[in-house]
Amino acid sequence: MTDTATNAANAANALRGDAGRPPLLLVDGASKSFPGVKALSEVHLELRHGEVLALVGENGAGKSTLMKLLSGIYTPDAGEFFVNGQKLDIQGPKHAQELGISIIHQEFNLMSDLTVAQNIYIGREPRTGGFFLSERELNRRTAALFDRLGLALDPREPVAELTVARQQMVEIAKALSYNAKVLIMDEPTAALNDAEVATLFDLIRRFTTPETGVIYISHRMDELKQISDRITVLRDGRYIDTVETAPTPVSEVIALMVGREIVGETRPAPVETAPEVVLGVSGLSTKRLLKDVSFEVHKGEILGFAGLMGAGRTEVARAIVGADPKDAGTITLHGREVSIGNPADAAKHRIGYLSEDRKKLGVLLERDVQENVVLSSLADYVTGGFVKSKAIEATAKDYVSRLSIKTPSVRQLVRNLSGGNQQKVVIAKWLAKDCEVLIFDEPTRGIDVGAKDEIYALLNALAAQGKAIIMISSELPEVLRMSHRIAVMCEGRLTAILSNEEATQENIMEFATQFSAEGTVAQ
Amino acid sequence: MTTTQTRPTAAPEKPSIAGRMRGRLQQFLAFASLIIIFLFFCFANDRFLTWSNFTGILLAATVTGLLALGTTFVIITGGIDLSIGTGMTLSAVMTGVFLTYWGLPLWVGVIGGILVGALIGAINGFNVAILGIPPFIATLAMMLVAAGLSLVISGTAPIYFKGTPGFGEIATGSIIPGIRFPNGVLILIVMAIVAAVLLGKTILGRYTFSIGSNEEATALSGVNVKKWKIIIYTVAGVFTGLAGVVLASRLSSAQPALGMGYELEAIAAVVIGGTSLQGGKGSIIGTVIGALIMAVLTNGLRIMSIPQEWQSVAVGCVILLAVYLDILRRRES
Amino acid sequence: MTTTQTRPTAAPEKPSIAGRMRGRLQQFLAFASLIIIFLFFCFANDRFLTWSNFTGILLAATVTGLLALGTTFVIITGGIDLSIGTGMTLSAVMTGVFLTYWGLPLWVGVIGGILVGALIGAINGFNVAILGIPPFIATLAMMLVAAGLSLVISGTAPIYFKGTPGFGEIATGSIIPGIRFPNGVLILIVMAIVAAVLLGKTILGRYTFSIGSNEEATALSGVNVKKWKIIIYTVAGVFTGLAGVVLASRLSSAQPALGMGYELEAIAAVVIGGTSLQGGKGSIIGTVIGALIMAVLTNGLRIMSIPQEWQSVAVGCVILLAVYLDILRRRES
Amino acid sequence: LTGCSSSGSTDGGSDDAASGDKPYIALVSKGFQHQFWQAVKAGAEQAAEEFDVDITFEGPDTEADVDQQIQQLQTALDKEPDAIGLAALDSQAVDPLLQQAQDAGIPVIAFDSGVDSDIPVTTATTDNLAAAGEAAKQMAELIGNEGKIAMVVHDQTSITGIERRDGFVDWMDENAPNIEIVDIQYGGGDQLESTDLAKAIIAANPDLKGIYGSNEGSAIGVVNAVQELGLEGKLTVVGFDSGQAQIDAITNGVMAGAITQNPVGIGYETVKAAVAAINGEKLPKVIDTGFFWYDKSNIDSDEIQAVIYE
Ligand SMILES: Nc1ncnc2c1ncn2[C@@H]1O[C@H](COP(=O)(O)OP(=O)(O)OP(=O)(O)O)[C@@H](O)[C@H]1O
Ligand SMILES: Nc1ncnc2c1ncn2[C@@H]1O[C@H](COP(=O)(O)OP(=O)(O)OP(=O)(O)O)[C@@H](O)[C@H]1O
Ligand SMILES: O[C@@H]1[C@@H](O)[C@H](O)OC[C@H]1O
Ligand SMILES: [Mg+2]
Ligand SMILES: [Mg+2]
Repeated sequence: MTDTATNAANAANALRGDAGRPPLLLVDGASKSFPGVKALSEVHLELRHGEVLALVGENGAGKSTLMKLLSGIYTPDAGEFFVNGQKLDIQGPKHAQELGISIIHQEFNLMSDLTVAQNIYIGREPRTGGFFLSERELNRRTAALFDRLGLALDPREPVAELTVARQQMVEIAKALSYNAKVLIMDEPTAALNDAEVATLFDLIRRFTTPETGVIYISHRMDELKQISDRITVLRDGRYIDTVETAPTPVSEVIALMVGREIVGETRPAPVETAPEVVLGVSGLSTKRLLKDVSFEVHKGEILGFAGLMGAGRTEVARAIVGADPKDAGTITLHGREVSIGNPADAAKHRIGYLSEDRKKLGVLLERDVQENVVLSSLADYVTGGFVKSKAIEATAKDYVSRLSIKTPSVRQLVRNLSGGNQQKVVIAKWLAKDCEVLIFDEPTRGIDVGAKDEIYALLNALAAQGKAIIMISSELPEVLRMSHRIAVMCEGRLTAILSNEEATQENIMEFATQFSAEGTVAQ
Repeated sequence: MTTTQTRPTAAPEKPSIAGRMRGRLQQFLAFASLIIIFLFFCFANDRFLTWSNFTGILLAATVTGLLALGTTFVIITGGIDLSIGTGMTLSAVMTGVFLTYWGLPLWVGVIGGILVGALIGAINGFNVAILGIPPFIATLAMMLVAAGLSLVISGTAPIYFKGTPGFGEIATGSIIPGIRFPNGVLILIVMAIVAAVLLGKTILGRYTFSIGSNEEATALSGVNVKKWKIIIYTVAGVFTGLAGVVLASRLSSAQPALGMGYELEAIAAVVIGGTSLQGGKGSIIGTVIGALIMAVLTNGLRIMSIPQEWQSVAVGCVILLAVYLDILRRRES
Repeated sequence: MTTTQTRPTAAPEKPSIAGRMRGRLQQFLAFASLIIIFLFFCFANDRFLTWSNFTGILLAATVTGLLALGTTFVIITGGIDLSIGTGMTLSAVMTGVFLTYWGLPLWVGVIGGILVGALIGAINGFNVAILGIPPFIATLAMMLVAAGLSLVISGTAPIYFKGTPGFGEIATGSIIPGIRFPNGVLILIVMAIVAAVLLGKTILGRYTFSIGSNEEATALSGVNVKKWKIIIYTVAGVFTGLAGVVLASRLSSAQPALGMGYELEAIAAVVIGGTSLQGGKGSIIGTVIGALIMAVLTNGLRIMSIPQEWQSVAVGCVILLAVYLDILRRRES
Repeated sequence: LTGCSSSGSTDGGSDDAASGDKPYIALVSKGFQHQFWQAVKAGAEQAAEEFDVDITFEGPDTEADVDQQIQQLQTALDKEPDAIGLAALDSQAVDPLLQQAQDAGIPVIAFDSGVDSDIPVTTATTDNLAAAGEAAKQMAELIGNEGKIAMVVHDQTSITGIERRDGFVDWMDENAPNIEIVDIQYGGGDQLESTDLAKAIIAANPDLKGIYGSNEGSAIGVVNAVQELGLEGKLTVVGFDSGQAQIDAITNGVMAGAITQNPVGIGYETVKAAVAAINGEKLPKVIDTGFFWYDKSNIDSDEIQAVIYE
């Protein structure tokens, strides 16, 4: 099914579509180059009426670029677009919206100083007299929209105060509010946990009518089965194949993506961890949320942190490294109490924190790859105040190849990397620094299956070297696969620490919802 | 609105009132800085709290205040406008040309002067939005051009409004019967209300915040960012033009060499009022308070006959203190 | 280090050379603006291209140039320094105090003057980094305080360096034997090289860019952002202090009323040189070119006896044009 | 810090003034940062001491700041002084406030340059047009009544700048047909800017014979330019005002000579006249404080030493 014959057949059928009706959306021979990078070459894509088409591919395969062509952000070097057989000449983002194409971008595009409602209806705000805003009507409309979508968000809350996951829900609500024909979702679930994902899928199903269609981009293979009808695979900017989801095993999709076999998920051989406690946290509380959080991380251990959105996992991490003020509690290293007032203190004690918010708190978008890679460890590359640029370049190149970071050079600006590759750069930054305690907050966000395996291998290697690792993740399978023990949080409290053998998705969920029902999603 | 149970952290109703209260309180506290300074001078010198000095302070705040109002919009978009000082001068000079050389009727001349300000703003907007020149450079260039043109057009000499008797009334006359309340201050109050409505209640204000908050995202949402930027700079220009008219009226003349330095004072008022130079955040009431803080401070130090060389030291320190207190307060909340 | 096969897509070697070439070219083109202006004046007036006028232009660029070099660091962090103009004056005045009132040896006095600049910078850094005051406000306050203190300390009178004969040589003497090449220009050249090395080759430079690019991310990466900000503002202060010494040397006196307005000129030079006020981007060579563009422009217009009022119009237009061409060029590439 | 050091008396300040034990005279000048104004202030303080009155002395930052001066005058009026001394930047702009002073019965003494109004009871002033004419006359003599000269003027809009330019130019036009003024440029009285400005003028006109600087900062700028270019003795420099640098330049021959006003006298006469006005005495319409040409030959004379300041 994966041979070129099928390919050709698909392409030939494309314009005609099913049952003689032209497809909802057809991309024909789209190409796009950036300086030094051929992001897309002659890509075909066909979205049928009423279907959810998954678009998969490794980091940097060209998925986001293709979607940006469709949403009018980039102009293609070559290629044509058709909606219902009608050729499109997309002028810009606004024009794309008017043509019925709505998109949720991989990176957030929110105005953080505006409220939720103001964000959703930006450019379409209800007015009186053409010029005056009707704030009441705006909030009413937003509330109605949330009602319809089953989301529990406050229309009047400033977006700056939302967590990443809630911001994602705002993006989703915004895209759905356009009543588009074609809805594009670029990794909408990267920041969501299972419950939110379920709600999102519910929304998607309700959205897809015989007149509409969804293009769904994700690196979470398990989701594809649940939501998509067909799957289109890109590799290195080229169209590879489109398969029906139901009959195709996941391993085959992955093979199409990466061009090789990937070993499936296994639960970790629960390695013997040394009894030596490296990091001790006791009685940690913050004004906003945390109540009396205590736990220990051992030498060579990966401690997973599970919990619902807003449970406080990120806040624990931030409080440990001094990014947020602590109200009470002590941090010990090898049994000795340490005082950490800011992340620089933490770094001095060789505690590193990889943030969940890549764009805002992770990368230096306007600087190049090598500068980002050595940002935390720069002091190691300095003699007498002077930086050793050769050594820096060598290190950066090393990580580019170890993590398969797709970039034309270590001097490429990080802004020009694909989302997943940016994430790899952030990971490299912490791998490059010799930390004793590493806190990884959603480390595999937006990373493709193949690269995930590489990162898991690296984490295991770090643990084997004797480092103490905290891994916060909203993907339960990932937590189960990687952690020696799993800490579960709910509403700012630690509700359980389970060993890997006793942990199951079910009992984790039970501890994660100990105090209340679900968050953003109103059932 | 939803009938289902929600978690306590996401109660949609609550923060709206609490949030508003907090907003009020914040303004109240920024206001508090002003009150403290005001009270200090009241006790320090008994000449300070007289009706004449009080209206004098307000009148002193008028020109900078008007400039600051307009530039608040620009700053909230994340831009800056250095041309307001000399742009004001050019507007004043052109008002002089309209009224004195061309002999146009009073209101035509005044509106003409304001339109000159608007034109300056529109050109700034064009240079920033269409040509993509950084606001600092675009408006710095305009600052120099306007300064030069003011001298060229006026022949490097003041233009006097002798032939237009009513003109002086615009700033210093008093249309409120009974009390001596300068019209200039009334203009400031009215324009502050206009600016507050524009910023808070209209689509222009919404896009001002939106552009300052995330220009790219605003553009991606289909808002014509370039168009709105030009409009916003033009609005700022209208305030500049009006400031020029008021200044000319106060001085009964258009002084072509004046203006340089006013932009810094106006921008300072805006920033002291809590508007962020990073864009996305700001308020008109803050700007008014900022302008008043500056005016009260200057006046109070003069009334106390503090030696002039110490006055600027004192103003510097108080600005630092006022802003620092504001920061402390925000950290608390 | 790993033995696993890597994917073919990552070809890290190639563009590093191409990238460097492009960087060079970009600078060359910014340089081109300068060359065009320079050539224009060469043809427009035959008095322009003389050795004496050439060194005159360079010397005229020295004070602003030094200020601009220091402030480049601050601007790359995303900050701004308005205190450099009057801070320079205070450094000059204190140099006068050290040398004339206290009778300290020449080099001690000079270093003292530079340290005063550094102290001003350090206070700015403290106010920005530790107290969290926005750079615009913190340095505006310092601008006022320094202006006032210069007058207070000097007793509102110039301080003359009569007792220290060698002092005048610092700026206008010539240690290169044979040719008349003012020491002040040498100082500018040496300091430009120092600044370029600091920015390009040291950890300070790295963190300057990192902070300007994303301060929060830099802090979360374990960099002590507060400490580095203080250091960066202090470095800028060193340049301010040095500018004060050179200024005083040129005028053989510390003029306490001077300085206001120099900051805008210096910042303009930085921004014309391609450094972004948003932070994260900038170069020393750009700043030098920016300062030279300003100096050449002013000198050329004066040589041509363009009337003063038209000079500022011309400077404004040329700045706009130069920056616009720069933008066009970048869009091309 | 709360004391009032500008006051000529020991326990000055407006409170005392208000309480009425000593007459209070508010002086609003055109500036305060420059030496010239400090000398005026010194003269005023001397008179204050002598006549036992309180004074305050303030002025705007630059001579372009008409608005700032109006505010200072307004504040001075609000302090209800017994008399006001005013060096107006723009007569017409201050007119409404002068009216207000008159209505309140506060006598106004104009100083430095005249106020174009009937309200001031007297004016203690220099005739700038005549003073500049004298500078022109000296320049013409020094260069032998022919050749090219240039002017560095401190301001193109303020009255003193205009009068010291026009007085000079007019004299040349009328009396020296063989002297050509090739360039007039403005340096804001900023020494550094005036230096670079003068250098550019010299570069553009290699056959220049003389340069005139219209106030202290301008004149020093010209002197610096001549020194930096090593043209001492080759160019005739004529200055205005005094101050240490000009006195030195004249003594060592870089500058041929300069016009000085009598700033201390202006300050002194202003306060003296104010006291007289408070006491209801009659005053002449103009108190001419005079101006003097000084050069190497007479700089040490008592007459000159009395009017120049360091
Ligand atoms: N800047 C902020 N201002 C106000 N509330 C905040 C802020 N950041 C987080 N919160 C709140 O704190 C709570 C905990 O957030 P935190 O990010 O620690 O949760 P988490 O367990 O990491 O979950 P996730 O990252 O999936 O949202 C949430 O309820 C969130 O709304
Ligand atoms: N603006 C740009 N300038 C230069 N190169 C770019 C730019 N945008 C994307 N690229 C490059 O184009 C390629 C495709 O990127 P794209 O973002 O489409 O990947 P993706 O499939 O969405 O990956 P991910 O799963 O990591 O999000 C990458 O190699 C990327 O580095
Ligand atoms: O008359 C004054 C002049 O002598 C001084 O040098 O500058 C200011 C003038 O008003
Ligand atoms: Mg992508
Ligand atoms: Mg989190």
